[in-house]
Amino acid sequence: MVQQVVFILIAIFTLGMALGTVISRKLFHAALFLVGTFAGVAILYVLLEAEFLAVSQVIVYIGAIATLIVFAIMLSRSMMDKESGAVNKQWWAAAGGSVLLFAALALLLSKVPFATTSAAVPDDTIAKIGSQFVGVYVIPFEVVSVLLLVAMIGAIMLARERHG
Amino acid sequence: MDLSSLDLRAIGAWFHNLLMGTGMSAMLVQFIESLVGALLLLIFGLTLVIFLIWLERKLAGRIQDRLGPNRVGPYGLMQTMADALKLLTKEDVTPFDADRVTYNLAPALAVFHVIMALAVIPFADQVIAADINVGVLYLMAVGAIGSMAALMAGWASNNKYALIGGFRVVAQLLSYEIPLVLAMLIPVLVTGTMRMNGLARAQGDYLGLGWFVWTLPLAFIIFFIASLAEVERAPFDLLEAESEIVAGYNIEYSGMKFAWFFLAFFMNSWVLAAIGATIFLGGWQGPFVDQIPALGVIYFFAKSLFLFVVQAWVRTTFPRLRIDQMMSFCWKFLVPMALVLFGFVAIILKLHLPSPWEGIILLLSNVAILLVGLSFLGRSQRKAVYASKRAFTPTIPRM
Amino acid sequence: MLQQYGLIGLLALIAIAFPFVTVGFTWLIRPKRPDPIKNSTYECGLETIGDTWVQFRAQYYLFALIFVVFDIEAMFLFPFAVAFNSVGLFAVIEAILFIVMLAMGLVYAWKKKAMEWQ
Amino acid sequence: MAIPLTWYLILAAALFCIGFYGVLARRNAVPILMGVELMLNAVNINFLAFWRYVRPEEPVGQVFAIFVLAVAAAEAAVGLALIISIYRTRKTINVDRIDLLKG
Repeated sequence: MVQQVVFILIAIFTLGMALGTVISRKLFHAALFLVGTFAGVAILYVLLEAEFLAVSQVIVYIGAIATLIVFAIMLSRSMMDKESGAVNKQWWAAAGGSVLLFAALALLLSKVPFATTSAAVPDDTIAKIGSQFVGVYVIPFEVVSVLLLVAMIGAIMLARERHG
Repeated sequence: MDLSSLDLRAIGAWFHNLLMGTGMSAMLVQFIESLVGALLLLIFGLTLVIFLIWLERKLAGRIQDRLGPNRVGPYGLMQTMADALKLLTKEDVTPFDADRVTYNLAPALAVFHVIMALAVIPFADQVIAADINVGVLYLMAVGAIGSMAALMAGWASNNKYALIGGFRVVAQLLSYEIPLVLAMLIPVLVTGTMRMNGLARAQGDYLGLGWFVWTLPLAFIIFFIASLAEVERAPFDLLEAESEIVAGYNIEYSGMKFAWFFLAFFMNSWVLAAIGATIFLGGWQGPFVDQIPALGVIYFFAKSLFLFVVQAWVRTTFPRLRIDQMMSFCWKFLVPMALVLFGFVAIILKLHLPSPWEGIILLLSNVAILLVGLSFLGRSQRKAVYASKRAFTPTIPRM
Repeated sequence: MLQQYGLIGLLALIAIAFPFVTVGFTWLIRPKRPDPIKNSTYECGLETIGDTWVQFRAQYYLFALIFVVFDIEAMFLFPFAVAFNSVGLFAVIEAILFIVMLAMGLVYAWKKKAMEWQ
Repeated sequence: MAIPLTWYLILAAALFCIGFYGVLARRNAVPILMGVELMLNAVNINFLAFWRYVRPEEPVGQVFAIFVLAVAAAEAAVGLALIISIYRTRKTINVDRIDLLKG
């Protein structure tokens, strides 16, 4: 009961923030709304008892990605807010499409009976995650390091100020 | 009187039984307990800060051959209270172009992130508000909220200096978060837990020689330097260098809102000292703590205040760094050393040496990595000095 | 587990509300005499010239970028550190390989002088 | 459990659709990227909801969510670097006006 109320409040908060992100005209405000959305999703993860993911969500999305976005906004900002209109000409089609997509998904999801279990989350979940990184999922684990390396090199190449 | 019954946990159990005795539902009892716990943490944090500000001002005064606060109350102890009262009645000026909501939210978030960190600090064995599975990462997560607050304050003030200060502070906080986290990762590697209480408990062996500051001194040094930068203290205080960029991201704040930034700053200093004390200095561990659990509180506060005093001492002694020096010190010295240390510690632990030898080998490897790192640092510094002198001296002496 | 997070949630609510309460309280007792000069942007007494939004250097972005990569690295290494006692020596080598990959990125940034604050 | 699985899935669907709208409707490249991040978050909610309600004993869903997180960060880093780079050469990040291929 309490959990359901908390869930509904968090859901309203998260969706409101997400709407603010896509609607707000000022880019910095959009970024702050995005931070709010990420925080709401992190609380949802806590409700799902995925505490490691909840803190990772805050660390990576709020601490890193949102900061990166704000920095990029500041770097390219002089053109930003003066451009006419936040949305393009097909925005109404996009809105209609999104609403339709949501209606279809919601209908579908409420019809499908998912086989759920009420098993509890084991205490050593984080240790299991860690041993799977270097066990079953060692290839994706190493590929992620390569991906991050490539992303870092590529982004430095792109963003660096060239002198002379 | 039986000293072993002096235990904070007993108070908690007594309170629990008292509430259960009134016939309330278990859920409501849980709620009231959590609420009381949260309120206690908040009150504790605010009271502590009043004392810390006095302590730091007194210390800074003595170190700089002054008296420090000595007028209000005995030894000036009530000076902070007087300052707080003054700030409460100060006019609150909001710059006319400020982004109101963000501007008001920023100081609240700055306080928020420090108070949230208190939740995972163990004051004595199991006297901890929330001994969660991901304690260390939780601290990192609330730190991320702190840098967001600085960014928001800098942007919302609509002031060039505030914005520059905000950007600088975020660049510094982000950069030094990496060595801080990597330094905290190494004790986690040794103990295999992220619970703060578990980390403190793991350091009980050999009457204090089991503290990670002895087996992993390099990790502690990296942690301490990075924590100085995280709390924006000298020598890393160039973002609020009063003489250079006015005052940093909080320049436009006045009255109570400024007070919140100031308070968050001091509480953050202590919180990082407490984290350092817990992870590296054994937390509540000390002689006879198993017999009399209440002693743990005294040990913990003694250690955390010791680290706080060292922070204040460093602050009043060292000159300020330049931003380029600060950044390269982080990325070219602290981070590589932390990474190398992580690799070495992981390999040494997998050799499964007998107990005292493992500690000695860890200590030796720490010292060796530190010496190698320092020699590299010294060489590059000499090179930089010669490069800057080249314009004036025609011949460069051979090294 | 959820009980501990209940406490953290309550603490979060109190901690975010408390600053607003005190600021609201000071609103009752403090003087309120705004004027255009007082409320203008504080720039050492000079008139503000031009837009507040100064163009920023890409340097900030580069540092944030390197930070992001190492942040993710820490996020992967913490579960590994927790699981450390139950994995073999080969797993340690895999983790070190992971670190070496990212350290190469650091070396690249170093060599390309992306970390020099010019 | 107190909360039905369907609630999480519908919430994730709603978040996904909001992100979808952001990607399709905004002119500026940065909010488009934000929309992509929202969609990735919706995906992660689904991963974790299914992990919790279907197989909580094996953290496969969590592992995948972590990989998604890492990929999202890499995507944001490169995407924003691209935006900065395009801004430098074209002085705009309005995607309607980035039409290099039109010649």
